[in-house]
Amino acid sequence: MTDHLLEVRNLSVRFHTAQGFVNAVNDVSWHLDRGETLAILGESGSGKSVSSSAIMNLIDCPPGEITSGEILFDGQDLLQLDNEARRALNGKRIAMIFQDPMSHFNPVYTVGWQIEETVTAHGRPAAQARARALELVKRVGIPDPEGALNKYPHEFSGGQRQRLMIAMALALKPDILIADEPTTALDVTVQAEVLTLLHELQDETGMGLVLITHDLGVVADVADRLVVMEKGCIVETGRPHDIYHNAQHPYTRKLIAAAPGKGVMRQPDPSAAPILCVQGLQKSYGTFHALSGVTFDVRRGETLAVVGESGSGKSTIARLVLRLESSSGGKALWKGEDLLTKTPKEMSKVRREIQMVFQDPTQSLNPKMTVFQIISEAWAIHRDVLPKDKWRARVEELLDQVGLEAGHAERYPHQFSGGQRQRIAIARALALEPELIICDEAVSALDVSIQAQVIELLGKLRDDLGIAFIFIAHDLPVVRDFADRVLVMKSGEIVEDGSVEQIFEAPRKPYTKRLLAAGLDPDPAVQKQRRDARLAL
Amino acid sequence: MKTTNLTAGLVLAAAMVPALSGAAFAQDKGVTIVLSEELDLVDPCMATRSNIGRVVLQNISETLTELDVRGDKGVMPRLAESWDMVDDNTWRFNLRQGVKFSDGTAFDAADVIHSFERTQSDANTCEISRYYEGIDLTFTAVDDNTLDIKSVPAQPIMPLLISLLTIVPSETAMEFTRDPIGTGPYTLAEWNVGQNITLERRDDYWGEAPAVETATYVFRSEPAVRAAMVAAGEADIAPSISAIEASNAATDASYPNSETTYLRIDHGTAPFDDLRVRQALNLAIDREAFIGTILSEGVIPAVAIVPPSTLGWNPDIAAPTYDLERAKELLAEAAADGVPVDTEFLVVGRTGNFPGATEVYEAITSMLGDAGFNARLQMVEVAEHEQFYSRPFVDGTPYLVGAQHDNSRGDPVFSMFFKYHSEGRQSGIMDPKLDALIDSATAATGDERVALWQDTFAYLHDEIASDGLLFHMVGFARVGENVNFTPTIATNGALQLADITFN
Amino acid sequence: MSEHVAATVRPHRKTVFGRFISMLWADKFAFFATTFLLLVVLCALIGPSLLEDVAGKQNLRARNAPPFVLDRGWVYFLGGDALGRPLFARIVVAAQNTMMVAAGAVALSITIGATLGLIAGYLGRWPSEIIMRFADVIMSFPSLLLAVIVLYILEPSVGNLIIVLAITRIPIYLRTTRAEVLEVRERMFVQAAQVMGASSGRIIFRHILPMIFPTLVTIATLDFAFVMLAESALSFLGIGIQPPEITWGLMVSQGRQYLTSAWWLAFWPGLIIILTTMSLNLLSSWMRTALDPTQRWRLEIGGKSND
Amino acid sequence: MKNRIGQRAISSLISLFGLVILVFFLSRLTGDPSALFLPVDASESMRENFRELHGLNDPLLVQFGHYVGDLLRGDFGDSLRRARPALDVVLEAFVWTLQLAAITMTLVTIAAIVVGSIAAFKVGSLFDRAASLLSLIGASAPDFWIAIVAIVVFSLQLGWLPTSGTGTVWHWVLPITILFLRPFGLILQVVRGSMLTALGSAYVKTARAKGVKNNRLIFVHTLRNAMLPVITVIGDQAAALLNGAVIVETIFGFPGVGKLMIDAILQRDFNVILAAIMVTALAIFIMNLLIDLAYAILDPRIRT
Repeated sequence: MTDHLLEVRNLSVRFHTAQGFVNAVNDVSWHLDRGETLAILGESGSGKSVSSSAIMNLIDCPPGEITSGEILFDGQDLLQLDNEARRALNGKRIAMIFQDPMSHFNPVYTVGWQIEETVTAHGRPAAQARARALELVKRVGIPDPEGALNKYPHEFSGGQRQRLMIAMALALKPDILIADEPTTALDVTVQAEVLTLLHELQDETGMGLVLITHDLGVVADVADRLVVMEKGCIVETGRPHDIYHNAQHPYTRKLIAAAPGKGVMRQPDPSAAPILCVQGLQKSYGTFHALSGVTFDVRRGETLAVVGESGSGKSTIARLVLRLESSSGGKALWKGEDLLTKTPKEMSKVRREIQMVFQDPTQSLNPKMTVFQIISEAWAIHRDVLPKDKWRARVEELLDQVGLEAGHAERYPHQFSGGQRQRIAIARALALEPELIICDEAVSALDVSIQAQVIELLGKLRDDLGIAFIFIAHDLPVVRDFADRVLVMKSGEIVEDGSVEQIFEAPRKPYTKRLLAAGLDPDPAVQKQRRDARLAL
Repeated sequence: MKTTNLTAGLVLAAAMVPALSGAAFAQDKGVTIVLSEELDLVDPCMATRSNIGRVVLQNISETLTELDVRGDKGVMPRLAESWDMVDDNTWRFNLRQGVKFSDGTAFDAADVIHSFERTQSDANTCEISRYYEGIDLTFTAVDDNTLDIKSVPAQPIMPLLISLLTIVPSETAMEFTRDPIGTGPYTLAEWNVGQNITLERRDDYWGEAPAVETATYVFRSEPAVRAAMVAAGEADIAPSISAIEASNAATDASYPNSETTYLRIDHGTAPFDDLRVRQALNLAIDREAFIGTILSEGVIPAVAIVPPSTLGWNPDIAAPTYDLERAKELLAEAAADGVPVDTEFLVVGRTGNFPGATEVYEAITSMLGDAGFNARLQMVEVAEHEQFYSRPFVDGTPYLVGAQHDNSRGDPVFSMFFKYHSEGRQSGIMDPKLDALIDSATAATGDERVALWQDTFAYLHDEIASDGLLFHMVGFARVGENVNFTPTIATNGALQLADITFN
Repeated sequence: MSEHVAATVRPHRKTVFGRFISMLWADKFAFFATTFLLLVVLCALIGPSLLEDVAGKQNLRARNAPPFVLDRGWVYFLGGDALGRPLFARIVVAAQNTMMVAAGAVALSITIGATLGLIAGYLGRWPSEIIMRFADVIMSFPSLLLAVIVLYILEPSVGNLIIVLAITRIPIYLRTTRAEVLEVRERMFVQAAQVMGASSGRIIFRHILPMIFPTLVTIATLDFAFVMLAESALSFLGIGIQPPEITWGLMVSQGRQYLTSAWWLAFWPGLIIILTTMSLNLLSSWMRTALDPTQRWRLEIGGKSND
Repeated sequence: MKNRIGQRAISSLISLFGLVILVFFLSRLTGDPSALFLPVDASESMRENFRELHGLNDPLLVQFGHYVGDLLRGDFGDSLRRARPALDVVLEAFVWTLQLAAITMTLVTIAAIVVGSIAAFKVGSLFDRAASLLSLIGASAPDFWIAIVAIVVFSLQLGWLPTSGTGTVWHWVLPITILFLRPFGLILQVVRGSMLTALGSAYVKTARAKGVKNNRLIFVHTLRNAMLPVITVIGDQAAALLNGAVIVETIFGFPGVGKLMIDAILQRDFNVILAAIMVTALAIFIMNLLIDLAYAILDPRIRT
């Protein structure tokens, strides 16, 4: 036997699905020692979360089934224990936090109640639970801890919720904390803070931390050891630094290569004529100003990136320009004509020239329509663009252009992967041969390797077809690789704008600097410097 | 979870309180009577309406005279001890002395006069007044205990007419009362609207004290439930249950309920303006087939619209025998003369008019079809039925109205005008000869009256085939084993608690 | 999931119908429910033409003939009614009216309700307000009064009964449709269509309606049962369908007075109503599972194990 | 919240007024009440008197004007048949209906939640199957049929319960049981479905990771969330019961508003119909407010 704190040995789990059995993880083994941080890296579908779900007894059987292996904790095989014994370990000895703290908190109970429950569920008295909850909420840095205990999850910001989730998990000082994508939905600055907090807490308690992530930057920031997974199998293990510089497996190399933010920065072409001039654009909801007087131009064939944290108003710009919402003031001149005052009929004509690609292709494609129907709908709406007998050929051409096969036209969206779906959405946007495409977080829901491919595709379209882009994103490295110019937004205002090079190399405003400093670098050595620099900031 | 349970328990307990406090059980010497229809009023001047009469008539409110329904003594004294005819137009009634109303006031001629005036008042819609419609009546108090009633035209059956007038004290207001005061052996003790009505026996009743001390009336519209209640001992008397339920010889008895079912024919519309068609209609209905099947054994094929116990009923008239061939022949003859016998017409029946009504009309419709009529059944609810039944008649498709008529008053006069006179509201006949017959019979007395009514019935039935007469109906009562009660022809409209005794 | 998945999706794809059958077979209750319903539909379609005469033929000698006696022929297997008409034949013939009333009322109410709901959900505040107040009025309008009014002014026929029952059910579809539209119209793919310049009509019929259709169908299945029961309740109160028309509800209502003497008069039609409504309920709960991608695996696994 | 109550009250008032107009005029299309109140052989002058007495001779619009005028003074008019204020008649009956509805819905809610939650937790089990099937049978049977069979079996054959009427607690058992069946079947299905969804949600995973026990998981964590869609259905069902359980009331001789309503409709007692509609509509309005309140209590996200 070993003296590891936790050891997963030869674990295999499969699931029943309509297509038969799918092996989620295959013969997976890894271990965790006290005080250590183990990162499990993988893209969606790699099975990186399955082993931890097995540890927590969270796999529903059926449809899941553990076909082999053991999970040793404290010398016991967890898989041999009965449910009650495992329940007694959960929360007390092994705790877990999740990606989306909003949905993982019970929305109808106060956070105080939920933190206390961890304590009382394991037989401690209620009074002790209250004191402990207060102590924890203070520790994770929530302002007004007493008041916070009586608030509900929806009354906190995303970062605060994740801190509270951590507080809840650590209530009984567990030996192991499993964190499943704990920072994925958070803004960069908040992500950095949460990771720092986890790090500190680990130092204080000496717990073992399993960190499940798809982000090399996160790995670089906190991991002691790294396990890389692909398609349910472990392809590589080792120290992050070693792996980053000397990856053995092609998949790992591909992942590292796909990490954005390394390319050559583009230079804007000042000679191009502006096609969209936004002047003093405003939007308020009651007394809240989502957008307070934003002015900028987009030039022909240019990519303008709009960056900022959530709530900065960057998506509002897209929605206002495309008339998905009505504006509260200002102008948006498209080739000299104000889009905001056009009648629906006039607007319908302009819509051909401006298209949009949405964040989540799962949601932006109608699940009841085939790919052919989705793409050709544009011509069904604008009858004069293309005669019906040419639709088929053009759809196939477009599919080819975005890297899909002609045979895909008769399939439904759910039969595609996330990256393929986004390609379909892009093909749809191209169908009307627009001059401007607005991408609202178009790549942020995609895995890194897919993200890189989609960005490459967009870049190719820009170069081949001369399409201008408004590229709304919160992920700075992607912007760095793709944009010509950047607008930095905060609280509904433009803080800074300039060429990519100027923003990334010589930011003028402190906010921009903070934003840049919070970004994680996939190289552990670089990231360590960055972290030190940020803490000094 | 605990709090949820507790709250639920509290809600439950709170809701149960009124239920518990409402408990009422029949005591000794008490009876519970389950009726089919709730009372909406208890005013004595509405006592001719059967659901009200069953509770009020002769129990709370009495009349001057009373028709003997158990024997054949005719009109008997009640609050009047005796009467005689002073002249053709005037009757003198000698009132019973020492009678007190339940509020303690004494009964005298002024009360009778007030009672009559009350029925005639415009301030209410007393139903009794319809029996005095078209008659000019003058009530005069000769003294406290003697009353003269003068009528124009003469009313040979004045003692019978006056048996319908319920007596209230002269203090009673003109509008409907909810606290009826009467001279009867019982007073209204409690009225829980929707649930029950309780009558209590009076100690100062002028006559013999009845055996029943309290009577509780409850109301259930479902016949099966009424029968079940007596069987389960929850009620003592269910005056009306369905024939199907009446299977227990020990408790269930049938009685002629004074109802007569018939198909009203509009003699004015084709094809029923032809006598042969009307005769064919009667021949085509196999009345015997219904007896003991859909309808109970006790029903009698009707030859008149009033039951056999009525004055002037003609024993010589025979119900038409079922003769399908003859019916077809008659129709063929009529058709040959150009009568449009194949015109489609409706058989309009009223849902729930009597137990098995739908089946009866379904069967009749199919029998008519067999004879070559083009009949279509249409079952309607009460308000619609009224549209078809009363003048002005509905235009469009010709129709027959299946209806049930109740006359337990002992004289045809209460039926004939309305059903057969040219001006009668439900009459489908315009026949001067018939009008004359009805008028003269109405004015006649004694044997002459009997003879004239008999002639009228013979004319109606044999000569003009006035209606599709069907059956004199029977009702079924279930009486619990603790009590003794024999239903009579009057039970439909009155249920004297004094007739009930205990075993 | 990575790019290769699409290629491996369902290598031997079954036809839609085949998948449907195997998912149905996976839930035995739903399978038998569907079989039973098909039988009922068959009765409704061809029953009257086969047995109408037998069902209407009175035979007082076979009055209340007990069931399970074959002396009078197979149509009397379930016994005879109060006029001696064979119950079996009557049940088969009554299926047509019963189904027509239920299907008619459901179809009418779903059409009107969904249309109004789409308008209320998609168009602005005012049409929505007016339509919702209209729904409130219908909701609190006593259905019995409605029945009396319609059947009095018009006349008690299958068509008019359909109108009465349909009106009372409109708000259900209206409210559901509106709520769903309010949700669906915020979905990304609707905005995507807007960005392309799609008209309101196109968005409603191509994008929104197909999304809410499964919900409406599920409700309609349940409502079908409800309408059948409501129709029988109206018959009980004497304001529904009237003889000589027959429906199962009317048969139960007419047979109830014989419950103690000839139970079979009300029992068989009652049983058929129960079986039909239950089948619809089972089918509807199966549909809830089958139409929900997150629950569907339950049926698909079941289907597999029976392959 | 206050604002919402106000808005609701106004829109309910508009609906109610629309309802009154509709019922007032439509019901008057269904025939002359004098024909029903007076015996068939009553004379024309009696009818005339009756119509005059109840103002039925005026033009419809004048009648409506009088009605609304009286209504604004709080006078709902008199019942044509009972010679009493229509409102009194309705309120008397409504007390019974309210009790019946309250008890039934309380029992239904408790039973449906407990059984539905357990069925959802053990989805596909024998318990789940049996609960669904039995509740479906109960919900699918015509209620008048069950009612009469129940009387025959439990009152006549077994003698356990009184056949009908009011009086003791036992009198309530059969009517409530019959009324119980349909909403129970329906709400059970909704609870089950809603619980299934809730059991699959992320916070349940969190609770399991915290080591929360199963009972607590079902009844504390999941149920409160799952209740939100259930409450709407409970509201709809309760509204139906508040409108009166015509059939059960008719068979069991229960003096509730359903029986009153059908009688008033068949007798064309217009004032009673209108008063009954307004009283039940008000009750349903109050109940909807309570449901809003319940929403706010159950779900803190709605409160703001």
